[in-house]
Amino acid sequence: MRASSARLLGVEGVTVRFGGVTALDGVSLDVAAGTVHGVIGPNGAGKTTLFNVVCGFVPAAEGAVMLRDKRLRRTRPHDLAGLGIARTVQGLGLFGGLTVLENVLVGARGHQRSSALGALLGLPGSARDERRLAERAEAVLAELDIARWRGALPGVLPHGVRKRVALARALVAEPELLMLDEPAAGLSEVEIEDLVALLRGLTDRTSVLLVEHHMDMVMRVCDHITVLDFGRVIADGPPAVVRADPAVLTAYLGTAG
Amino acid sequence: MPDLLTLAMGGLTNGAVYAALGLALVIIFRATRVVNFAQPALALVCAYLAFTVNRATGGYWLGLLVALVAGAVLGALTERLLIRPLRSRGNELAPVIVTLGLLLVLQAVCGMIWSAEPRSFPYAFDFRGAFSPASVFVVVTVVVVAGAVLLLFGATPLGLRLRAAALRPDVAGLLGVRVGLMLTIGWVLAAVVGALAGVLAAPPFLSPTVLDTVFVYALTAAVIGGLDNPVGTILGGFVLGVALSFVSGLLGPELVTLAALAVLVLVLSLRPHGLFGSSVARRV
Amino acid sequence: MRILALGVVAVLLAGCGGAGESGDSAAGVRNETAGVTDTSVLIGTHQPLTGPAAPGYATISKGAQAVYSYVNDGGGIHGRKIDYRVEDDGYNPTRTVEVVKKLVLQDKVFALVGGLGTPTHSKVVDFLTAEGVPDVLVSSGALAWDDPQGSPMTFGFQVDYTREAKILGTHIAEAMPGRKVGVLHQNDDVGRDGMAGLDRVIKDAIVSRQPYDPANADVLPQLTALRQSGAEVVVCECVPAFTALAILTAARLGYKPQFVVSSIGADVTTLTGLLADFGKRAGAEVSVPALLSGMVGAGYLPDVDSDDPWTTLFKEIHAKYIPDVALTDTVVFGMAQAYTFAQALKEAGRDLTRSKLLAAFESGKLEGPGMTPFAFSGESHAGYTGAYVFTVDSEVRTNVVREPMVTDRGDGPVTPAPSSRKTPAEVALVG
Amino acid sequence: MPALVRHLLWALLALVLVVALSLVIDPFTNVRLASVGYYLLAVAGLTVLTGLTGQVSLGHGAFLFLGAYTVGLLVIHAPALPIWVDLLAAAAVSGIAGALTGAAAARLHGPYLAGATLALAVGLPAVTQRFPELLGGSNGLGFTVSSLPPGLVGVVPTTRWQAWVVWATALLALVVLANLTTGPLGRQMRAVRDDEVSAALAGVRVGRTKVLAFLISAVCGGLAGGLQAFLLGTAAPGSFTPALSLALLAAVVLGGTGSLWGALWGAVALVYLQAGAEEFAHGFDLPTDVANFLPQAVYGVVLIVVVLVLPNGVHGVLRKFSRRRKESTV
Repeated sequence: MRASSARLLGVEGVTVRFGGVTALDGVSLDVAAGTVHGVIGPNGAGKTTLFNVVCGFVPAAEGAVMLRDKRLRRTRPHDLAGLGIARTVQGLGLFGGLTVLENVLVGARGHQRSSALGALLGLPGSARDERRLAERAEAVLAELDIARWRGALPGVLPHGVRKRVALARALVAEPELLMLDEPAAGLSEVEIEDLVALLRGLTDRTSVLLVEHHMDMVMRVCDHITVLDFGRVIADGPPAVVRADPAVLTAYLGTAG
Repeated sequence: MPDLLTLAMGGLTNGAVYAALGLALVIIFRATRVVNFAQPALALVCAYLAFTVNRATGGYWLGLLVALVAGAVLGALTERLLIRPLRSRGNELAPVIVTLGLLLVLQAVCGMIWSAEPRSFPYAFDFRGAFSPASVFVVVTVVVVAGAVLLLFGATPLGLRLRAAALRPDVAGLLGVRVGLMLTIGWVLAAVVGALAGVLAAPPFLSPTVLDTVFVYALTAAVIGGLDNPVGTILGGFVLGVALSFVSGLLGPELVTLAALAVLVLVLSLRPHGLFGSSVARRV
Repeated sequence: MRILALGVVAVLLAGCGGAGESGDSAAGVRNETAGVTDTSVLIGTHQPLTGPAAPGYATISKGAQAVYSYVNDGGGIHGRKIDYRVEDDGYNPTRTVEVVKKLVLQDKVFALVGGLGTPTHSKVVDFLTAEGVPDVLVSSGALAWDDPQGSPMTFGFQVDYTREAKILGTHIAEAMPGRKVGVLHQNDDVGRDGMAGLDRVIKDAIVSRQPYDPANADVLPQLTALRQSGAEVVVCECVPAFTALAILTAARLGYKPQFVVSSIGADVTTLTGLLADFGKRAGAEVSVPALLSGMVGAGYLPDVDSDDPWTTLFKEIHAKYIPDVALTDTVVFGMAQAYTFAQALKEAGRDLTRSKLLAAFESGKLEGPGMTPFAFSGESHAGYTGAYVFTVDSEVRTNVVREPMVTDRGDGPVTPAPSSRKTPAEVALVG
Repeated sequence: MPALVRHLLWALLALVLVVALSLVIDPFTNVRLASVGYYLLAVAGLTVLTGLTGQVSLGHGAFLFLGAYTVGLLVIHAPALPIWVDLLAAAAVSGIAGALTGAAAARLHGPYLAGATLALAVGLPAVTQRFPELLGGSNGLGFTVSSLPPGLVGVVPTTRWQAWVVWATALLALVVLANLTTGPLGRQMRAVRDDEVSAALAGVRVGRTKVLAFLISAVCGGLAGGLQAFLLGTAAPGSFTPALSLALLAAVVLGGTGSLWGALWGAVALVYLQAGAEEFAHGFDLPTDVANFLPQAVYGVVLIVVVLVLPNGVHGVLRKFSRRRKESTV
């Protein structure tokens, strides 16, 4: 187990209500830098809502979200990249009219230095910038082993490759915090093995916060797990601890059964 | 002091026509997410047929009936021949351009058959007086038809299937709803309402371009009211009709189109989906 | 290749003088006989055959074509058949410029005859002047065509809106003294120039001026305002469809003013056609005789109802060439215009040149279908100089109540027109 | 080769071709050639907005209106200014209007945007009625633009010179558009078109991108309108009807949405389809009413057929064809 040093992300007593329904009820969790942190829980436990609060899409009625020691308020989606947060979404949200390489290049947007005017006039600085971004994107494509698809449109690719494209688009931004919404959903066992290895290899550059149903995968990949049920944290700790927690078992059996 | 009552009544009559044509737009938009730019031309063809029947028989009602039947046929043909092939395309622009093309073709056909000269088109009843029987007929007809359409959608099994086919075609199909048929019925319904609007809008003079401005205001009404909300559109039509009549009478007729633009900008900057439109929450 | 390089360099440098400063119109050698052969002469026009202005105007060129066919079947003018090319501009000035450039530069017409509309035609006058193309008998009553210095190629046709309004105003002042007058006018030069004429004569009597926009067919607000102003006389400076709309809307309001309609909107045949259906359904009170009787109108061409020898000729031509088109004042307009042009061609002589055509117009010898003389001379390019005033009786027949009058567009008096006119036999174009 | 150099070379080559073409055609065909030039610019601008960014505008004619009136007013009231200053002013005025429109429209989607822009196309030209003294009311403005450099008077016919100026301006603007479509901005615009939320998550400022697209396409529209005024010497409300806006959008789709080559085919169609259909209609001995309305009917039928049969427009067909040829030669 890696020494979990500084806290990267802190969720402090967050409560979210939709009308009369309390989706999150005083949820707190800490994501340490350089770790993989999993959020699990039965359907409707509030996992996606938690993600949306962190991203600032859903306002918290109470509590705060801290990134390092800065409080996040009213983040607009496009500010996330600037804060060092990258996120994948459940539907993947790939750009259907863009090639794989272009999809990834859009993710590198935050590292673009030249201005819009420069791009319009085709100034040399802009062209250099574009080459630099392309190199960076190619490197990520190679790392995820999808470089051979660079010219293809996402619509024609197998699901597994598409998930990697979405991951590449998030990674190319070189985020401090990578938020993955069900990264294993729809993958084969072999692909999940690859994914686990890949995620473990990322912890030297980024922290990962993921929401996942696939229990086995979560247990193997995560350094730390938070369990939600009915909008409340019912367990929190390393995989071994969480696995042994009777409350977790009850929650899963109760709702599953 | 201008005669506000006369202006209001005149505006209400115009607004009823905007509301009816707007309702036709909304029915199709709800069913197929297509704004039917050919709507004024479909209505125009129907109005010209009514005109021809009127001339031949000297009556009004047979002409109206012919127009409504023609509307149904045209609506079905348009959906089957032009819109259905685009359903799987997933391209927002394709139906816009196809319906625009149809608009041009049908308007041209009307010009070829009936020439560009204006033709007199009778009112259903005596048109004289601030509350003339003809005006009352227009307003009442539109309100009744709008009510019937709402009732059809809201309280009948057919309406339920229409809504299901429009909102969740995949699920509706699994549950045994004939989605294709439902979409055709939606177009037929809309085209019949549109034909009615055309016949109501035609008096006193019919010419190939007569419904163009009516369509612009009908679309404005639908956008103001919310394109997927029939009640909002009908209210939008009436409000717009009265407002524009006041603008024309109090400020000058050249400001009417600018006023429509101003109203639209104001409403949409406050409510991007119209006053009563629902903004479908975007999936994250 | 050298020219190519020159062109590229010139474009790239593109250093040039002020865009609005005149001077570069490279006056090429004028082609005096463009479009003319021994057996034919090619002329062109721009007309709104489609689009918003097509209703009401699309039949003008049909009437003109009928006259040209009649002339051609009679052997043409000096042995030349008239080839009449009609271009549709949809009343869109951009397209007017395009189609006129096509007629001049590509088709190489000898002259432009009867180009229709003020917003449209005003955009090609300078071009036609620069190219030296005769631009005759413009179908618009605007004042701009009468500018022999600035636009020496251009000649008007119909009586201008100001002259006509002066005559109508005089009639109102004399026949309806002391009555309050309201004006319903189109919001362009038709209305503006017309009101200028009214103001010269009956300014003090006018109690309300209501503009209408031709794109907006709802004139209820305007008629409501006129009624409220207490106007007992409503002068309509309108096109026929809006005259009819005004009359119907007044009936709708139960408002019964004396309508006085300028010539462009006083086409009784067209109005009858437009209003015919309402009486059939809603009773005698809104029948055509009830709606139109008493209406005062102006005209400068022989009335379709009259037994004028020109009307007789036009009826013959109509029956032979365009029997399926209703014979309205609009068709007669096109016929009279075409006849006038053919007459000018004849006057220009066998050795036809553009200069000779212009000279024929300025000669002052053109006299014809119109009820008043043309102003044409070296100093004036204005068309008809006056109009007559008629009323509509209870059988929807027109009766002249004021014989043709002439005036100028300034402060000059309104005087009776000379009573003699050439008959078709005297002009003797054919046979 | 850097994109900028490549695009400039293409533009230069195109200009040489246009100049060469202009030397062999008659004066009126030169007018048509110039018309294709300004329509190309307008359609290319609209394809950035509608094709790349996915914002359907039914009111693009409003920007042509602004450009034409700007040039008209400057020619009349500031005759000493050279034409390129007038054109820059036209671009600036319509650019500002485009940015405002874009800001107002950034939250609108699909038919709401379509309705609002259609109202713009209908409403804006009515301003001329409000200020008849300045803007000429419904008659609009008529003027003659003289731009021929003194050295070329009598050497180069006016219409040929006009074709050169129009195309030089249009091609210069197209170089910028080509930089845009092939560069990061174009990529971000297409990303916004495909999925706004994902684009935002990737750091793309969605609202700003949409406004920028509106601004750029409005500048192109304004320049096109200014060039039209330069070419034809007219600016009148009757020229900028909703029919113009709809025709521009139709041209975008006819040519092939989102492609600058498609814009060229669309512009050619705008100019020649109408003209060709008219020749065709009057070539037969048809009843007058039929002949008058035949061009409009033909145009409508072409639109329908192209959308139904060629989903990617004319450019899509050509690309497929050239790709197939390339493959068969390999």
